[in-house]
Amino acid sequence: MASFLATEGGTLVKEVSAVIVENRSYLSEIDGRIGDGDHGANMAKGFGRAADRIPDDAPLADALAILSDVLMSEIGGSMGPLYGMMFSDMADTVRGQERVDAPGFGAMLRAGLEGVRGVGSAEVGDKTLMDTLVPAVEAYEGALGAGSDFAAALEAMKTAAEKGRDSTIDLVARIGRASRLGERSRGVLDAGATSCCLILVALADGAVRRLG
Amino acid sequence: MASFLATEGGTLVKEVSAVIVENRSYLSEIDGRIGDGDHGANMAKGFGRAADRIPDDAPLADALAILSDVLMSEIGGSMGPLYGMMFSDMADTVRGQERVDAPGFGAMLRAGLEGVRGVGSAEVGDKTLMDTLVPAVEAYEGALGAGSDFAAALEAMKTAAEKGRDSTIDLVARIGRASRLGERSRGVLDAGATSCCLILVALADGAVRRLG
Amino acid sequence: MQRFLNNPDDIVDETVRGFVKAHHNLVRLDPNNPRVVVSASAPSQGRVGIVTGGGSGHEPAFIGYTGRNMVDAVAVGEIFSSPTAKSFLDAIKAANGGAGVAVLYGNYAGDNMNVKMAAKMAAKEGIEVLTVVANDDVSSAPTAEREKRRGVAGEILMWKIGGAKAATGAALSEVQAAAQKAIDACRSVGVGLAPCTLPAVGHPNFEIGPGKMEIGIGHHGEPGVEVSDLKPADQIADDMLEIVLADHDLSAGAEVAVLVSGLGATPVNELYVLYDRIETRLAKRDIKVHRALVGNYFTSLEMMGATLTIMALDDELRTLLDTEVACPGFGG
Amino acid sequence: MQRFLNNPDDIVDETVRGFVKAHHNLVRLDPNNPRVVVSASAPSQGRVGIVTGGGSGHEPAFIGYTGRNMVDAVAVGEIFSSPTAKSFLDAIKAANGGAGVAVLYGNYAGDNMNVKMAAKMAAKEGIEVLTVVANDDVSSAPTAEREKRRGVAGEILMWKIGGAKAATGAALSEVQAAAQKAIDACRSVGVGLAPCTLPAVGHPNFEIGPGKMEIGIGHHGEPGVEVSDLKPADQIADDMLEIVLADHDLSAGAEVAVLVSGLGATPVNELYVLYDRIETRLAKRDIKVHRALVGNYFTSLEMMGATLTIMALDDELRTLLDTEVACPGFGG
Ligand SMILES: Nc1ncnc2c1ncn2[C@@H]1O[C@H](COP(=O)(O)OP(=O)(O)O)[C@@H](O)[C@H]1O
Ligand SMILES: Nc1ncnc2c1ncn2[C@@H]1O[C@H](COP(=O)(O)OP(=O)(O)O)[C@@H](O)[C@H]1O
Ligand SMILES: [Mg+2]
Ligand SMILES: [Mg+2]
Ligand SMILES: [Mg+2]
Ligand SMILES: [Mg+2]
Repeated sequence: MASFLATEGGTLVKEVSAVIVENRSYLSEIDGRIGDGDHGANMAKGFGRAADRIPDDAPLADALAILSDVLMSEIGGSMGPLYGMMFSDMADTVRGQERVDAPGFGAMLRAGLEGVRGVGSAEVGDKTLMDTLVPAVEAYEGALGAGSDFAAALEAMKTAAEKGRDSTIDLVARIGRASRLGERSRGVLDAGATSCCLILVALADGAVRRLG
Repeated sequence: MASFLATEGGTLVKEVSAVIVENRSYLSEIDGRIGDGDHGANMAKGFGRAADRIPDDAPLADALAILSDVLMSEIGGSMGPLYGMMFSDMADTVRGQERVDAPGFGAMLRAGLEGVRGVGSAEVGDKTLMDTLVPAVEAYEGALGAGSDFAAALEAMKTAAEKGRDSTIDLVARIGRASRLGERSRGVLDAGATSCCLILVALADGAVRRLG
Repeated sequence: MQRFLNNPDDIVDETVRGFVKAHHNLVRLDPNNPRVVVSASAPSQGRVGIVTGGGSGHEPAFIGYTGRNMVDAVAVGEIFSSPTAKSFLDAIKAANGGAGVAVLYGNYAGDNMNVKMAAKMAAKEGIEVLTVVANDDVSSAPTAEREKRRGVAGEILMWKIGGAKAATGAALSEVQAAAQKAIDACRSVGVGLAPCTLPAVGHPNFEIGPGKMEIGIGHHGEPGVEVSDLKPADQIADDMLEIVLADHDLSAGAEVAVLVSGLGATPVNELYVLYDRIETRLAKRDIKVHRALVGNYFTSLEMMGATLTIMALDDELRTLLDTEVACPGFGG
Repeated sequence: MQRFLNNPDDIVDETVRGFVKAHHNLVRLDPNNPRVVVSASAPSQGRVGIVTGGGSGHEPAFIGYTGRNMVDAVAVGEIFSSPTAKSFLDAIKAANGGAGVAVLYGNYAGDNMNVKMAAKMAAKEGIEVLTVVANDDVSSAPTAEREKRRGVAGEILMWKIGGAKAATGAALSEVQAAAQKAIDACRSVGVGLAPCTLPAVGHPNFEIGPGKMEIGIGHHGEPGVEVSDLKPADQIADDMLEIVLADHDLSAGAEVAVLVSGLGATPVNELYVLYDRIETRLAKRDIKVHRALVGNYFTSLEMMGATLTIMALDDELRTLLDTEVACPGFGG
């Protein structure tokens, strides 16, 4: 069964970070339309700082824990608790494993999802990052259950994440800053749903490249 | 000898006021280049307010005194004292006269000039309204002394006023707000010299139209 | 972007450092956390500690309200972002004089989550924490959903009351009750005339067209209830007053505190123009202004615009409002 | 023009009216002149009166410094224009407690003329008047022509010292001497990043290109000594400090007061960024900051930029600076 080495986690998380840093302006711009415009700057600051501190050969659990720690204890905002809990709960599930296989990756995703839910209590349809995360995790689990291999399940997750992200365009925000806008929040992407999609896609692409 | 009725003073001063009010934006714009941009607004406010209060049949002395009073006691700035004294000293020379003739008009101009000088102590070349006022008054007196009639002397005054105003373009300010600019004050008209020219030209044109 | 900036990533640290230097007679930095500003008078043994915190870019809020009889410790976030849970926790610890800590903060997703986490951690360390969440911004949700509303400039009055109540030696639950009463007595509305630019972003984070204004705007530029043509100042003042009074239960003879805060770039004299009209209109309704605050009290970087907060007073609130304070935001 | 305005011609009257309403505990309007703001504590029988005045648009200056142990009466001019001689005279009368009046004002053509006329009229009415003309703006003339320099934010410190000296019961000549000493001890410089728009004009009254800054700018946008590329905040702070210190005679061990004032639209946190650097550099030269004021103390409508004032202190100035005051500009 395909899997990747946990010690590839350092470079994998750094790839995710690089994608966030590259999309700094884009994320702030999206947040600016119905939020306060800080999403890109904060995400890039946190992910960039974490990348500087993660050793290349760090096990995935450590890399995720460092990222979580920077977000929670240095960035704050909404993303500190939300992504902070997501990555720390993800880290817990892969800690001590030498290789990450398809079920292991699935458990990690599920734990991340439950972590976010525990802090933010948002659900699909609220126009938050949950609109990306929930269908993505469900698609991954569904594909795996239907017999897909690791790579195919990751592909299914990516597709669902992108669809989930795009679904936020038509939604009216029911949670967070934009929820006070009512109808005016319709018609634009949600910033967190967008960054969450970037994270999941980068994770999937990085994992696929490392499969062996 | 040509002269005009002192009771034409009300409409005459109102014509002057109208010219200032019309040039409100222009005067502020000039002042904005090397000053603080308030010249047009303040002049228009003062002259406009005075015009509202001057009866059409007010004798010239009263009309000038009202204008002076508004400038001094309601407008302030630099123009309150400078034009305030100018118009009040002008008013004093024509008070009680039934008609204003060429020498009378000359005495009025001279008094106005000395009034400004007494308050502001500026001289020709300092890049102030004195660069308009001094040559204009001297040209009027010179023309009259050389045998010109009232209308011709007024024409000479106008020409000298315009030349004086334009002379300020090449000057470096030595007095007032712009004097701190040194060389940077060269190349632009002086706001006070410009408003003074508008006043003198309007006075001359109005007087000529009333000659009889 | 015409601004005084070094590396935008450093601006919050530099701000806090400069602030603490300038006001060292009133405040100090938490030695363990450069994102926590502590009153020189904190902690007061046996007294309830007052904590707040929020994103930066609103100066003098939040840090400026640290001081004697006001806030004991402030957690500082990135520009427009909630402080970390760790900073809230450190602020709680710094403010704790053994009688518990009241965290009085604004209703934003990040702050809610971070305060909740900090309160849990504080409980583990044996510090009793109660919270009050400011939700004075009328335009951010209908009356029926008041708990969804944002906290805006009314927070200042909530801190003032909470700090004054703590100064009386009241118990934690009493301080919480007074602060809750204070914010329940507040209604606010914001009007935006021009957007602000986050240093790290470099261009305005939303738009208000020339000749337009945004009614009900949030402190971070969150769009409001309506975009309309820019009206004369008196008309805007009337509209703002109408919005807050419609949501308020004030009868003739009521006494209020009024806070007119600039959002950063509006000339101070224009705030007085608004206030002139507001007081006149209140007087017409026989509502008496006991205390007025007019100035840049709670800003949004260099946004153009203003907020109006009306706080209904009873005897307790009046007395607490009048308690003497010393903090940089009220002029030190 | 995104501003809170009714008829631009009325803005000064509305401002003063709103100001007096908001701060009725500290100030009142002269019953004879709606352009004269008088301290609630003035006149003090047997005490020297302190008067100032100037154009509007600099709020909280000038009116905001009316109060106890500060300025007794302020003459209010149109936006950026000197008050009338009549208003200065009425302010002098309102401040007169029988021991003479010190008029402490800034070096502008209009103010010079109007104060001179007012002083003459006051003398006729038997009121002794002495004047001090602030000229703290280093960039507005070379050292050799100091008497030509503009007065800027240093005026606030001059009023503070003059007011405190008068509060000691000192004679008029002593008050004048202390105020003169105060302004002689001040050096200021302004940096402009974006222009301001006079309400009655409707468009910016000068230009600063994007990415540029104007060093040595005046409080009304009067161009300064140099236009340069916009530099990082620390570099600007260094340059400003260099300009004022080069004109100052400060040796190691000196004590100073520092005033960093925003010009209206610069976010308050950026003023602290500047201050952080300034205090650090002063410390390097072993110059100690006894008191720091950071905020929008003397503005120019919604200009972007800041001024730096450094005042050298001796024992007398330090003591007078520390005298307690109550005025809206210092937080009421
Ligand atoms: N309770 C929540 N659960 C999940 N995601 C949330 C929640 N609240 C907000 N978000 C997400 O946070 C994003 C905004 O993040 P960010 O801009 O960093 O924080 P803030 O709104 O505090 O400025 C939103 O786009 C949304 O996706
Ligand atoms: N001492 C003086 N004597 C004569 N004119 C003067 C003097 N000082 C200034 N001025 C004139 O005043 C004009 C500026 O007027 P204004 O803009 O109304 O006042 P301010 O400079 O106070 O804003 C200048 O353009 C100049 O012509
Ligand atoms: Mg955001
Ligand atoms: Mg001018
Ligand atoms: Mg935010
Ligand atoms: Mg002027």
